Amino acid sequence: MTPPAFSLVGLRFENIDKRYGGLLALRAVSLTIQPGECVVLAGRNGSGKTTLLRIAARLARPSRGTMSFSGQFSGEEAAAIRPGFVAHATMVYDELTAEENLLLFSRLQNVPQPGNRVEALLHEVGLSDRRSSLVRTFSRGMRQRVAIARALLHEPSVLLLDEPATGLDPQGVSWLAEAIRRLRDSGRTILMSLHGESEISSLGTRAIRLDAGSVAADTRTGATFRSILTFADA
Amino acid sequence: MTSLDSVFAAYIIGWAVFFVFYLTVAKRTSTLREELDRLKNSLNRGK
Amino acid sequence: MWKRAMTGAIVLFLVGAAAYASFFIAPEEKTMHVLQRIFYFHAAAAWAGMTAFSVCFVANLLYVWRRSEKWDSLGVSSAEVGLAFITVVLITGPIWAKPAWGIYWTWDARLTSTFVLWLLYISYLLLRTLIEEPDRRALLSALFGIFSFIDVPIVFGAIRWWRTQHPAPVIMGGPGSGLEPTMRKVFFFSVLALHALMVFLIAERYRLEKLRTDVEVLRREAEAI
Amino acid sequence: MSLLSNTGALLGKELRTEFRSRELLTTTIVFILIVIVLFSFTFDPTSDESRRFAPGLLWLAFLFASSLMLQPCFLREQHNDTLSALRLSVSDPFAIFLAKLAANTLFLLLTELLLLPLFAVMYNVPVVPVLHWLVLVFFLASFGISIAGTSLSAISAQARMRELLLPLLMLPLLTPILVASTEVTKSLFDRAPFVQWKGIGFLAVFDVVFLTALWLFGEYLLEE
Repeated sequence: MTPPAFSLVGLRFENIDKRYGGLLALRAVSLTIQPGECVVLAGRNGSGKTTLLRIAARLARPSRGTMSFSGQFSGEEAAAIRPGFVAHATMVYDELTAEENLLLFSRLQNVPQPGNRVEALLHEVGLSDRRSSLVRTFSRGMRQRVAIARALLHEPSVLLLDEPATGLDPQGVSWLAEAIRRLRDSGRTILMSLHGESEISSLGTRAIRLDAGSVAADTRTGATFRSILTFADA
Repeated sequence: MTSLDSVFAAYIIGWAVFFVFYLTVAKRTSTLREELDRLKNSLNRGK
Repeated sequence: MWKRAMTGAIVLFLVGAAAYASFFIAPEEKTMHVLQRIFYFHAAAAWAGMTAFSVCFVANLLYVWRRSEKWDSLGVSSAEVGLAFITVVLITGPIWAKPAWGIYWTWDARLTSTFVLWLLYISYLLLRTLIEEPDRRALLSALFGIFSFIDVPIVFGAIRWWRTQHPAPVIMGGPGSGLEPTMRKVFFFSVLALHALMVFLIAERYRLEKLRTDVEVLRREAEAI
Repeated sequence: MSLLSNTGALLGKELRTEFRSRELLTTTIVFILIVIVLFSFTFDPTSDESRRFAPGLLWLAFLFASSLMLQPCFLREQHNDTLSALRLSVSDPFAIFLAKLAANTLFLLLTELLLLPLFAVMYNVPVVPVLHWLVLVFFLASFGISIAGTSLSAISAQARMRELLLPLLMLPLLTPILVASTEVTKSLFDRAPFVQWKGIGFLAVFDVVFLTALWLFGEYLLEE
């Protein structure tokens, strides 16, 4: 996979609150993520990781504050930035085959030569021989692979991964770690939420711990990787 | 029912609807006010 | 507190004066005699109700645009008050219709479209009770309110266009057409009085809504501890 | 341009998933079938009576059926959160609505056309001479129902009691469609059939108004 030219994109969260009903999922979160950083988000369930990622993807609108992409581009280009997003849900259709799913989303995102791109990605995620089976018939691990392939279709310059290793077997985790390493080394900005230390968390260049919707620790401000990653499990 | 009765009935029922509506608003307001005080108290104690 | 009581008293006085005027100042109508006196109340309530729904529509638009909680509160308040007015219209209508036409209800244009209007805003309030999260509730109900309001003239057009082709049991010249000057004055005074009542009720209901959001905030804090 | 190509791609997906299972079409058709049979017990369908009641019956059945058929429209997208994937992918969220309402219009139209012969036989109304006009009315009405229904199903999918809520939101809003299409159909079933242009124009106006509203406000319906 030879990555095409893409702009370096950073993320800037300014004083973000997000309220869901009676619940404050995020409170006054301010964060700047430089282009090319690979950030591990740690924290208990319900600490706001998913919400932060959904806001970064522009799927959720903050109740207060702003999220913006930073980098050398015009405002118009910034509006066109589409992060690649892997969420808890697979975000693919069970009633379509793996190939149909990927073709649909590459058409929607105007990926040039969708056929070739899908072909290459199916090969990369190791689903070439199951391409024409319905996703419904897939195992959890295979679904996760389709989900990851979907997020990578348009070669995004920002990747948002919410517990990307969920459902993957050890072999799959190694494969994913390798894929993330390559994406990181190509200069893409990665923000991923993880549970505990793993092959994948060791790829991070920075770690942040969220607690009850606020940033509780950041390797930028002196915390150690180890303390952030192990604390979350405690 | 004579015409005049109808007229009275219309006015009285109409006013009654507004009055009842106003009462429900007042009722809801007072329940909420009680709850507000209760919450304020429990929050002060919590601090 | 003082100001509210004063406003309440003024509104009460206006409504009372309007009632007095429609009973004793307005001249007797030729065909319907005393019965026609319902008109001042019935039609004025309809006007005020429509104004309340227009306020609701504007508040809905402003909410979608500005996303400020106050527009959401104004939206519910005016919808509820509008509904109260239209309920009055729907009750006084049949009371008037029975002695005038001999039946309580006829599926004629005005009645039917008012009824559909009433249903639309019932749905609006119902929808609000079924969405838990405040921001989403505000946004989605605002959008539904916008769709409903756009629908109103179309409903009226449709029903009037086709329903009036069918002979209604009693055909009545629409009131308001060629009203005698004193009647006209009394009517517009009634309209003014009921608008004052409407504004007062919306203000009261708005205060309630504010209180509700305050309680919600405190509850949130209490839970956070 | 990307709006059209996105809509095309999404429409392809809607059609493919539906024609793979045909769940929506079969359930809707069976539902209307039941309603049509049950209605016949409530009055004696002699020829003259049919002319008077049949159009209203037909449109009521279609309207209720559509409130069932439009139910899963956005609910389906929640299952794997594919709605988020769509929102991330399309450049204009209006494409999501356009594709869905095009698909729904097509499904409704298909149901109506499949049931029309049966209806004509059971209620003894001559449909063949006015078929082309009927198709036009069916199209305009189904399009209107789909526009309102698709937008409202995006709302009801996010609320509690969603299955009950959609008809409650949708049916009052669709009164104009019911009135207009019933009247136009009635004039087409008349002993001396004629085309009520004003009714057809009315349906078109409804469609245009609500399509514009959806275009203006659609993206907010999907907001999180």
